[in-house]
Amino acid sequence: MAPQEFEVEITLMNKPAAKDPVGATIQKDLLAKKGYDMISNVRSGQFLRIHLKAEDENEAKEIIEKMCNDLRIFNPVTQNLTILKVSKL
Amino acid sequence: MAPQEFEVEITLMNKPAAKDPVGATIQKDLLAKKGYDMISNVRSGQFLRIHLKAEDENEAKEIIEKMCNDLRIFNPVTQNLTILKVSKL
Amino acid sequence: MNIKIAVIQFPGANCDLDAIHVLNNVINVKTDLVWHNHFKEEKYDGVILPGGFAFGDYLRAGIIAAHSPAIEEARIMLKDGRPVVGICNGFQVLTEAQFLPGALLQNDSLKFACKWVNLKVENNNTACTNKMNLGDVLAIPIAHGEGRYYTDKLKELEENNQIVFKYSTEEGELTEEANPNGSLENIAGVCNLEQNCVGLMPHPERASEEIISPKGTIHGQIFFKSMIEFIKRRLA
Amino acid sequence: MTKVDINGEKADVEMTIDEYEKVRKLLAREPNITELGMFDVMWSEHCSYKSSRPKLRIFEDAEANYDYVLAGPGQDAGVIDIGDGYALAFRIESHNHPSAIEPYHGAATGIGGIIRDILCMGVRPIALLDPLRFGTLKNNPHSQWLFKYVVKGIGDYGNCTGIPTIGGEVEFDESFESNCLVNVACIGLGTIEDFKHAPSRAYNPGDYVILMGGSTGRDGIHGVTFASRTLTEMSEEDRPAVQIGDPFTKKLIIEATLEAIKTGFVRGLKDLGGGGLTCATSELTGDGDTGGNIDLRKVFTREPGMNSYEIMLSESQERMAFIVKPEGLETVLDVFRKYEMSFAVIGRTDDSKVLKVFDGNNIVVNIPAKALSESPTFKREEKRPSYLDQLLSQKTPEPTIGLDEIIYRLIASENICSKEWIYRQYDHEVGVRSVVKCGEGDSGVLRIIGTNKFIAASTGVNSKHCFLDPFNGVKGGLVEECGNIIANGTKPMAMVNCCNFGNPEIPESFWYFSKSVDGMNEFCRTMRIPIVGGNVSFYNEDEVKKTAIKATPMIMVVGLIEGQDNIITLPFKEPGNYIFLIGETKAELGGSEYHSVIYGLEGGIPPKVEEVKIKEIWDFLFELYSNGMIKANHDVNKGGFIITIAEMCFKNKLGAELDLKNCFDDHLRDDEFLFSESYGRFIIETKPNDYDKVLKLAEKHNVNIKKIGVLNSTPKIIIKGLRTKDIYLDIQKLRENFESTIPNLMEI
Ligand SMILES: Nc1ncnc2c1ncn2[C@@H]1O[C@H](COP(=O)(O)OP(=O)(O)O)[C@@H](O)[C@H]1O
Ligand SMILES: [Mg+2]
Repeated sequence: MAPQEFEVEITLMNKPAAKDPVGATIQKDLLAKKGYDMISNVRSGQFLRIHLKAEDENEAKEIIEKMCNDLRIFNPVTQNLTILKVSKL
Repeated sequence: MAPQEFEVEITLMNKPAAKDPVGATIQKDLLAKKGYDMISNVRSGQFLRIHLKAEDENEAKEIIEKMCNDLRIFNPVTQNLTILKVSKL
Repeated sequence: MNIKIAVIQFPGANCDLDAIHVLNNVINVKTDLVWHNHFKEEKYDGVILPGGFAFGDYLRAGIIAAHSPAIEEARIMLKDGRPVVGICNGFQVLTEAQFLPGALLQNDSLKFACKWVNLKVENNNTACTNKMNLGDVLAIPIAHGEGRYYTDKLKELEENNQIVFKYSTEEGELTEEANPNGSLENIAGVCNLEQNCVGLMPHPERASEEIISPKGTIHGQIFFKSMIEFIKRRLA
Repeated sequence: MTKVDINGEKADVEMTIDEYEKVRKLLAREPNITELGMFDVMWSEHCSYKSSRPKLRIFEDAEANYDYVLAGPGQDAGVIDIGDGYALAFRIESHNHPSAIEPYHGAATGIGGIIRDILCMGVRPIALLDPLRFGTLKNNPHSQWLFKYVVKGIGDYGNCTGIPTIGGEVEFDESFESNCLVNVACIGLGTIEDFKHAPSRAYNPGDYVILMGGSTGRDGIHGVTFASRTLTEMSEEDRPAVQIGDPFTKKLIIEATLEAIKTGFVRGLKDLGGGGLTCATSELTGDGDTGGNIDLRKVFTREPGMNSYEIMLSESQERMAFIVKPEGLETVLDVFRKYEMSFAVIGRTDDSKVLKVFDGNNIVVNIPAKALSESPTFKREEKRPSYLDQLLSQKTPEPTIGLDEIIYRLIASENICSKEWIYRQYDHEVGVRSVVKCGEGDSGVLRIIGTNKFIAASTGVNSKHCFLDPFNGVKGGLVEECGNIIANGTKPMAMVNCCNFGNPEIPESFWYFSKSVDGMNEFCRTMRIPIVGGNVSFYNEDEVKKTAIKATPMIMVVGLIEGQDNIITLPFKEPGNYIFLIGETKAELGGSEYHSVIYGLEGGIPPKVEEVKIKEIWDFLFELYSNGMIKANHDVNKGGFIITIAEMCFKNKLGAELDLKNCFDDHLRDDEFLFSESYGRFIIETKPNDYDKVLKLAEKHNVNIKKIGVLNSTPKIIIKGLRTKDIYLDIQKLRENFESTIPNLMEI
């Protein structure tokens, strides 16, 4: 089968047990003060949208995971990598 | 109905004219590393995962939209905001 | 004349004391450090939003501070023509508060940059440049990670003469090498239409005393003296 | 790791069985789990210095022996009186293990920690320094990754808190490849009154105990026991021991703390670092000879369901403990409210000499306040490594390439080249105090606004020299760091150190520590430099290669000077002026950059230090200064004195013509003379008409000095009078080599 074009969306976020000062500050100093007190929690992270060629969805995922490790785009010591979505273009 | 807990995920990404140095740097790093020529494009952005109480999904979405506009969570000069997902917890 | 200036202390501001030092001890104008929630405009002839990392610059530099009550007070000053000045982080706050056009994005290099640069004066009519000459080149340091100026209304800014400073060489040339962060058109500082609101990324308070200036220049003083001059003219 | 059985519950602790027995004896009963955890942490190597304490006792008591020392070793930071009512606090610490696995947050929280140490002396942190060690960068993505993110972590944290990073040092060497070193130093300035208001003791019964700052989470439990082990012993679960830094909250803590102290109602202050609440409460009450009641239900936690063990041992960042006079409680709390800082009044002190911790109505800890600091000590064995003899006997090969080519390569080597890539990322000017900025001189010089005083600081040590000879190597580090501040005209006032070594249970590793401490002690006593603080980091080992890092007893020296005109700077000033080399050059190429860059050798005879000679040179320099005879000064170190001269030429675009005939001993080869790293030497610039006076004063001080050349305005360094042929160096090329190395490696 010829490789196809995929779009993969991933997030890199601090592990749940770790602090997220960015999210906490947005919630406390912005949202809560401006009356958005129905909002109970904000966590922040990095988002990447990547286009690539792969045989199938699985391969696309694998390449992205490998790339993030290889380029040290994230550090498993403090962060989780989540693949939000893999879609064929 | 009692309010329920929702999770909303949003991304903030630079408009093309405002450039995306993070994505561009990852791409440049990929070029220097061998074996990643299947990756054609990388875009980066900010990611926020927000927990809030609302009556229903629609209200949850409305609150978030209003908040993003009111508080300028995104800078319209340089960024696009996307609500990726609204889900009940 | 009893001129009084306020330097706003946002949580996370860190050049506030530096600005206070220069205004009180070098320029010799009475200046108060005011906590952002306590600021009342009516006591002051001008306000400076200093450098630093207001609210950690979390989410985006300047955005959370732009929602501070101090900004509403400053808006009153803006409207009646008193000088409202933003240095570095203060500039970011002023753009996020939409007092000034454009936005400040992450440096092209993705790195924080602390160094002395040269600024060419592009508009000498503003609240902070009236004692300068067009084309003057000032030696003033930068220290920021998000200082890349961007606007989708460049033409408008040019036509309205809202570009105040551009990064240049020592000789005043606007080269790419002279641009430390990838700013559009080398823009380092802008003003509003009325020219009483000025924002810039470089730090004039770090360039106002010979002793801490590598070449002994004190170009930062002209910036603050212009501000005082502007206030005097307004009050006269 | 020891397994213990407490009332049927099994627990793993780091402590030995003997230590466990000691705990039982101290309490006269079995400890419960929380108490055991507290002892375990407080008796860890990191908190208790159990291996190093016996050795560190040889340092003289700085507080007793120097009248200007206000706080010496044992306090959170050393403090000296610099006159005019001002006190200067400073300290250096390591954050090696966290940084080796998470360089960004590891380094950032290292900065966070050292800032807290200074803050809890009651003074404002005004400067940071960062001596670092990594594996070589070339062809090494791992080292590049560590280097890039350590620098970013330090920058982001220091920049955001508004504390300028005014200097540092870095070396790249294979031995640090998996275990990099991130040492961080902070300097604080305040009035002597401020300092007196903030003792790290709760000496008055009835005061309130307040916890202020960030919330307490499960992160970082056992961070200190982690620092007391080698890296591969860690399991995956240990890894969240790396904390996330929050410089914004830290900045607010700084401002809130300083404002609280100004109210006059604070009676004691302690930061929460290693050992968390356990360390803070036990040391406050233990050192204060009081006792206290603490209620853990009051502590604001980040996660639900945290038990007393977790709360007492959490090392969550950005927290401070305050001891506050009862009548001032509301005033102090109002300060915290202004800054919107979270706080909780978690208890009160009493005179029971017992630390009691409650979880609601249940008492969960009940131990004598001083017990936790009564850790046992170990007498470690030491043994000189057998490989040294062979290393020391290595000979310098005959050069097979031209001396000019060697110089071009040396100046481009990772250890000698410009470090601008680092300090551009640091805000080194915030605070408007920086008079001599990064890259402009040998040390960072700050003015004390409102006085005519200036302070200088410099940090570093030569790890390659210490590897071959720790005793002389550490002395050399002191000579160099003192030399750096002296080159700027300031007088050394005090030093702090950070001892980075391998596993102390290995006799060869402990030998390095022991010899370094001996060297430090001997030098400082002879030269009358008080040692006012230190930190020990053991277990720095490359587990894959089974080798320790090169011994790195990091030094930071702080100096003082009055009068702006007395500050000396590095760049050559004027064509026609003379260049002198001060100090004796010996064939000391062991551990030199020349050996390592050109021949890949680590061995040879490293430089020795003779205190008498060093003292004579320093006295001589200060006499030249007081006569206004020095126009520029730069100390000689890595790569030898030609490198020093090249660095001095760059800024004002000057050149130099050197004539070395009769300038060096007959038995020295050209390369030995040019590339020796003999300690204590300086290159100075003087006016031609001071020539006779300079030589006369040198004679008076018994100092070896040679006029070696003249400055000119052509962009060349010409070296004549060698035994081999003359050397012509192009300054532009030297400069390119000097400046491009790190950017080329880091900016692909
Ligand atoms: N890790 C670092 N952080 C900040 N500044 C550094 C660092 N390493 C070196 N520098 C700065 O670079 C300059 C040159 O350093 P170095 O080569 O160690 O000087 P010297 O050889 O005179 O001791 C100094 O200003 C020093 O403070
Ligand atoms: Mg030096």
